[in-house]
Amino acid sequence: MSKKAVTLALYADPDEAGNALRELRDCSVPGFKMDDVIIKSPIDHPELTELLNHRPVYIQLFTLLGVLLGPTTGLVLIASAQASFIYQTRGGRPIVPFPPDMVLTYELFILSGVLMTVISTFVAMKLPGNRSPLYNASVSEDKIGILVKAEAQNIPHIDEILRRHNPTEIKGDHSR
Amino acid sequence: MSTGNMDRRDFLRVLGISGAAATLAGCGHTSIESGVEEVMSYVQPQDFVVPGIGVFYSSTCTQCGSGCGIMGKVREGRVLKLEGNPESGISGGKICGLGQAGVQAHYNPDRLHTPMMNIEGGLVPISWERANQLLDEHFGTKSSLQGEQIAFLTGGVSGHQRVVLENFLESFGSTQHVCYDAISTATGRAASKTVLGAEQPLWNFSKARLILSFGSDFLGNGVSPVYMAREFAKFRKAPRGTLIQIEPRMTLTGGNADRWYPIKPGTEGILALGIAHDLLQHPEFSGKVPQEVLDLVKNYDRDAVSEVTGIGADAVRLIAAQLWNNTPSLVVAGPAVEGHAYGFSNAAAVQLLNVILGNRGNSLEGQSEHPFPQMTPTLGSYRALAELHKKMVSGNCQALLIHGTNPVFTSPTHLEFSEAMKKVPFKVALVTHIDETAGQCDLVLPLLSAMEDFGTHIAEYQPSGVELMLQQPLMEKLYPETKGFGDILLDVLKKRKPQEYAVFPDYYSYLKAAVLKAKPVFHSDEPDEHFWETALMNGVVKWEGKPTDLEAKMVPLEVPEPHGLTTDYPFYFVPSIRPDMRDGRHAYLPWLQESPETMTTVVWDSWVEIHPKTAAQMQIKEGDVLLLQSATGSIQAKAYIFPGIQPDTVSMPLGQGHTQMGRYASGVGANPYKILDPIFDAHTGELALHATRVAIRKTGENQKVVKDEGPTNLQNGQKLVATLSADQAKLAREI
Amino acid sequence: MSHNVHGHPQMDVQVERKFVPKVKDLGPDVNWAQINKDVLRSLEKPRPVFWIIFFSALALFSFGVYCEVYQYQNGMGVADLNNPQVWGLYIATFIFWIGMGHSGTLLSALLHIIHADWRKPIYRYSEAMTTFTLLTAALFVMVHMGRLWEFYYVVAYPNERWTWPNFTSPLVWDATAIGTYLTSSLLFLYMGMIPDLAICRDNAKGARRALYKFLSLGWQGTDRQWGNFKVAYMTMACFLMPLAVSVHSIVSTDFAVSQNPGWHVTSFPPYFVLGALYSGCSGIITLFIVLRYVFRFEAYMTQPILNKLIKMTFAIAMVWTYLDLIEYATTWYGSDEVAKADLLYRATGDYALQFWGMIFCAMVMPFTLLIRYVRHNYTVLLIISLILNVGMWLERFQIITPTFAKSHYPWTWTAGWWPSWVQWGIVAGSFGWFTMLFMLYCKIFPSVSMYEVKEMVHEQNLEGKAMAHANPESEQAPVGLLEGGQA
Amino acid sequence: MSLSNLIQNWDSFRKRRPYEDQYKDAPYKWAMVIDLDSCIGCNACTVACYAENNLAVVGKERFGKGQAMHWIRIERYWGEGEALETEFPERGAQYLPMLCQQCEAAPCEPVCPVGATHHSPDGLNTQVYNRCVGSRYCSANCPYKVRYFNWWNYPERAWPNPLELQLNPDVTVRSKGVMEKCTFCMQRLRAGQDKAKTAGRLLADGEVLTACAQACPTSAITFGNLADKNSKVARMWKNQQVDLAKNAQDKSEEGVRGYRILEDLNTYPSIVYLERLRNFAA
Repeated sequence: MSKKAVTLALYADPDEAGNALRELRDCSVPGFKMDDVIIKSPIDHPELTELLNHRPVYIQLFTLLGVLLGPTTGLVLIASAQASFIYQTRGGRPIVPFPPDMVLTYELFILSGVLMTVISTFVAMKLPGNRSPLYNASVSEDKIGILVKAEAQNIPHIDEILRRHNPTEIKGDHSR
Repeated sequence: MSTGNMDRRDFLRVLGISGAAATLAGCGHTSIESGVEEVMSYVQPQDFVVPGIGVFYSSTCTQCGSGCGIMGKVREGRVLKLEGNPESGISGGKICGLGQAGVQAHYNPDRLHTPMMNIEGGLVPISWERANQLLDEHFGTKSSLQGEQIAFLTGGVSGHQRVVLENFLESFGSTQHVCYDAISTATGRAASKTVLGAEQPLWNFSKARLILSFGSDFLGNGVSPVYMAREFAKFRKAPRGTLIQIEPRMTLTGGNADRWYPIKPGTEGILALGIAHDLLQHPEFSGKVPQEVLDLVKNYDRDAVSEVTGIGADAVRLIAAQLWNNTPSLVVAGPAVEGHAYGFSNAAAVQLLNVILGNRGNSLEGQSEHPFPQMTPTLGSYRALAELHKKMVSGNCQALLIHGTNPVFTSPTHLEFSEAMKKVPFKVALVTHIDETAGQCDLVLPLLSAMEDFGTHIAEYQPSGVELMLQQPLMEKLYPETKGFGDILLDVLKKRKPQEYAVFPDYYSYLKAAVLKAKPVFHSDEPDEHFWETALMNGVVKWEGKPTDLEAKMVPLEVPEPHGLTTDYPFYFVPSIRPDMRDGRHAYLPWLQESPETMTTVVWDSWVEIHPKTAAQMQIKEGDVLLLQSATGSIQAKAYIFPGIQPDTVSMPLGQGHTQMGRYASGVGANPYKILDPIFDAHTGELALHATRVAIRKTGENQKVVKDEGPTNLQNGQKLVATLSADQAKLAREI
Repeated sequence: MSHNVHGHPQMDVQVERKFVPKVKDLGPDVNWAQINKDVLRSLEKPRPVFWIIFFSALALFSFGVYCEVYQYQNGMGVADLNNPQVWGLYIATFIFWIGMGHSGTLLSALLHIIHADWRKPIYRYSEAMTTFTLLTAALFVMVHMGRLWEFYYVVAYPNERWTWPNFTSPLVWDATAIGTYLTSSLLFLYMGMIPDLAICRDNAKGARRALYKFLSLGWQGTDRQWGNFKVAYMTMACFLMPLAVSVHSIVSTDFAVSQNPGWHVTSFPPYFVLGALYSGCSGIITLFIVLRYVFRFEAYMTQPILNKLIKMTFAIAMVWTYLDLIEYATTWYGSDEVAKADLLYRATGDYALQFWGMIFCAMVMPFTLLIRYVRHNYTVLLIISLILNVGMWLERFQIITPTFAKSHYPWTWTAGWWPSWVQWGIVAGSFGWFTMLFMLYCKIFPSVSMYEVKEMVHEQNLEGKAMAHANPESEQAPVGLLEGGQA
Repeated sequence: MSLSNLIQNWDSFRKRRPYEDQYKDAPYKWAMVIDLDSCIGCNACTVACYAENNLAVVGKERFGKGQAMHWIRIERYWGEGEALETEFPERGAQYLPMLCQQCEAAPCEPVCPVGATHHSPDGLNTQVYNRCVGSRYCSANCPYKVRYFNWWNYPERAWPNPLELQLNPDVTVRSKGVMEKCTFCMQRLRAGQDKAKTAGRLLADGEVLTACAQACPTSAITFGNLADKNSKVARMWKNQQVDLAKNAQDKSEEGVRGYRILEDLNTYPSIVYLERLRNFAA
């Protein structure tokens, strides 16, 4: 493998960015794949993300895991705690009563669902993490950044494609 | 130990025994028993002391004169709780709230620790040396006091304390044992004596089918409330007896009545005669009733009686019919009947009903004869205080000893007792805590509490035979400077009459010798030690006796109408006696202050009871501070709306309004004694407690009445206290 | 610098159809950089009134702390609580705060799920409100406890004595539900804030930058991050909806499962949830007006959004009113004499003033929201939103105090029981505590979601373009925006 | 371990109480009968309880605030309805000693967040002071309002020296912030049970009494072991046709006067009251 390099183009107009992406997709730069393109934007642009290859999201699987395991474990723990705490006879109610335990199980169902979602999201988003050196603060303001990773020798070619769609700026880190 | 050259007859007199033959026994005592303090580790405890285990010791309750046998739970050397002593025929293992609070009298934070002396108008602590010196000066061998110059003012005293006390007085040639009781029943006793032949006959609740009570609160604060309550409970079992109560203000007993009638204060005698009038209509009486009596009741037909008493004519008929149909019955009279200018006649008229109904020998019998006349309780009266007062004012009284009574607090304003106290050069109070009277004395001696002292007691009311009740210390004394009542008197006596008393190192040995001396009276042939130990263990020595016959007679009497209400004083004033506070001597016990007075549920206070109708007319709300003005004086208290009171009557509980009785009593409520008018029973000279008339004025202030009940005292449809008609109950089948 | 002027419409639109111009929630063509600038400015330079509010709140809070310390030292007796009146203002105010906490997250989640975009400028502070009201409510659990120092007994933690909390107690359900709700709400708030924290990070300096850097976790807005973010955010919203409903239902079981008259009511859970939404919504209106003024958010907190908020509040108020009246009706029609007596007592007894005060504030006052003048005059609206919440507080007082004053047992009824100054002090302190925390939050974190406002502007523009394309002759007249009054 | 416990004893954990013959095999089930026809309202029980159980005297101000600590109180009613029917209480007052009813299905128990109040095997509703966090939910849910909260640090002022020497060492002195209530003199029961156990027998009827029952001058309070069919208390319950596990009693026999207070709330109290009697012919 030859040396990889990165270039970042900033666009003010999402349509232009879209066009740039389309052209990148259709281009035939050797060794370049759409997987190497990363969009950085101040808001979610589903219409741009569509242009990249399908990037699946697995979070809900973890959520499912959470809502299955959390309440089951919780219910078993609660019921065993009730059974072990020998003086639990209260108000004539059964020692392991269903309605209260269901209430608690329900809350645990939600809590574990939420927690699993959050944890898996952070994992999926690779957060916390470091920003790439080519990060530009304007992508959190109003610009759309297209970050392309490619063989160093292909960078000029890619830069050219990117430049064709009126970027406000193109920055490259060719050191890598 | 030997008798020396002591005269045997003297000795028996000394011990309060007459007619019993005995030889002297040794007066040994252990260091624990005689109160010599020793610090012992619980690692190697004394006999009967098991750390962590409570042991019960028998004793006698001294909170009132009923003489209930009690047991003190003692653990790690301190008394924790009192229970009734099942050995005692009076308490039968039961105890009242007042008795329970005895431990608080003992542990009271306001107990007197040291002797005190009045120096320039204030009491200051002194040493026992100084106190003894003062006692010696006045009562020692060099004393010049003689005869009536010395007086001993007490509340009810019985047993050997009374013997020692009177021997003490006798050594001066004085017989001035003045016994004062602010809620004295002297008038009632006198009337009972006249009509029934006994001051206090035995009430056989078990034989009675119906009790008609004229203002007698026998369950709350009569002669022996715990015993009466026990008997009353049996009375209520199958076949259930009926209680009819007639009184101006509902007492605790009235609250238990099957039928309660409010009556205009002072007209009870008239009602009694009205009932008698109705009863004597029965042909069974023809020719058997003295003409005077018939003449007497002649004018008291139902309508006339109804008009005076406020009790409907139908009610009079009904009561008479009930009495007639439920024989034997029992008619009793209480303070509400006695406390009038003609209280004697009033009470006698009530007692007359017993005679007419033939209750004598059934529900009424005489108490058994008494083997120890010297030890019977002295019963207080107001008259005794009034007579003492005269002597004090005239300067005849040079030395006054006071014990177990608080006349400065309980005497009415018009007696000016405090002023009279100033005329007595030497006043000694023997007390466990400073009260208003002790505060005005020259020397105040700290007594052992009832839980620390020895003593013997004999109750006024002896349900069967006679019980000699023993009081023994339940623990070591709390304060080294305190001394037993008997010991103090004995010490003086030892100096004055060494040949008679020097043989007794202390009151304990005196008491033991005396009780052992009485052994033959109890027909015991046990060894002395065994007899004594058993007596202490049981807390009571019983003398078998039989009820005696009563000599009842129908006495003609005159019962005037009470003096009416005037525009200046438009209300009858009825002081009520709380079962726990009595005349106020127990106000320093926090449990009793916090225990709600049952009828009103008020705590820590005084209040004025007003009927709702009257209150509505006068626009008085609960908590309005009222000024009660009598011809004698005025006091303030909060209004409490109370349905159980005759509408022309206002009532206030006695016992509160202390100014100098420790942290729990001082400054609580007001003292109704201070507005009582100078009205006295014509026959006995007793202060008429219920004869005062008052005016009520709103002060405009309203304060919260601190009480247990909430904004409602009705059940509001909840089944809380359900009531069943007695004829539907199947008590005989119950367990 | 605008990037959405050019370009082509993305949507296929049927040409024949005529579009009526829709009321726009935001003004046309809000500049994205300006959004950043406006919001970031709120972190730096609010109006001076901010400091007045903050320090007044701090003073109130300090007094509350004093009262609590006094109570802690001397015992609960200083609150004048007594045998039947065991709860007093503490539990009443606890429910009040829990209720306040409902609208924020619930509305945010609900509106997010149904893609109601107008939530975007106002959801952030609403969620923050939820978090802080929950923290305030949690304070009352502590304040109320007789032995505060043993509070952890309520938590299920393994210990050598094998003691556990009592899982049958509604208080434990409460603790669990509130714990879950607080955790989830906080995560929801935080999750939604990450892109904005990145913006702050990119613009801040010094210590603040370090803080934002730490909190933004290195967010760079990549497509992968956005993709996961959107899914996760929606998933969480789906959890939070039922959670919020369950929380206040569970709070209502504190009362509904008990024996007391006036509490033993089947309709309590929905009644509580609606009451919570009601007070929460009016709380959001209050804060809307305050924030709009204090942080100069006029461009984002617009009249059309406020109008929607008000409409929703009114609707909720009406449902709540219905549930309240139906509760009375069933009690009245039922045969539980004690409950009936209790109801009568509420309306005619010692607390009649509070009862009718509640009826007036919470049932009658919402009708003023129908008046256009009220909706547009922010001062009046502020006062009315506060009155609604006073009404809701009175409602909670109504639930607690009269029931204790007249329950099953006549002997222990109380007449005219009134809380002591300590209770009032702590209640006042709680308002100080909440306001202080909330103001502090708004000063430190962006209280308007920048990225979502951008999304909104983006979509609004797309829509505008589509409309212009479909209906070229109509002018893009942003109707709603022009009526916006100034606070 | 706990899971196997759960599975093995599942049936017993799912049992709802009270049920018929619940205490058939139990050695003890403490219960009471209070005869309202015998109760004279004298307050002896109240003071006995103060003495036995270290109840704090709270003083006038605090009593006035409703912060009294009487585990047993004598209530005095004038009528059954909402207004006095007669001008005067012609049939006397209605006294009611009210103490913890030791309900079998106690409303206070399930609501305690920490399980400080629970049911003991001998049928007592017990309060664990050092577990209590003071949420007062039990008191809020007690229909009889017989639970008393330590609003203040009562020991500070209730027993000035040397009153503290009276304190019963067998009973905890409660500090501020905990709930307390009638225990049926558990310390006495405990000591008695231990003694009996050492001797290898069960407590005899009447061997241990509560302080109130022991003091009561009219013996209106009968205390005993309901599990023992021959105890006086059990015979009285049977005689009065009161069944522990029923919330509506069979009143078929004439003259039966046993009832339990607020029974319709399904609390299954352990105290039976006997209706007060009045001779209405008088």
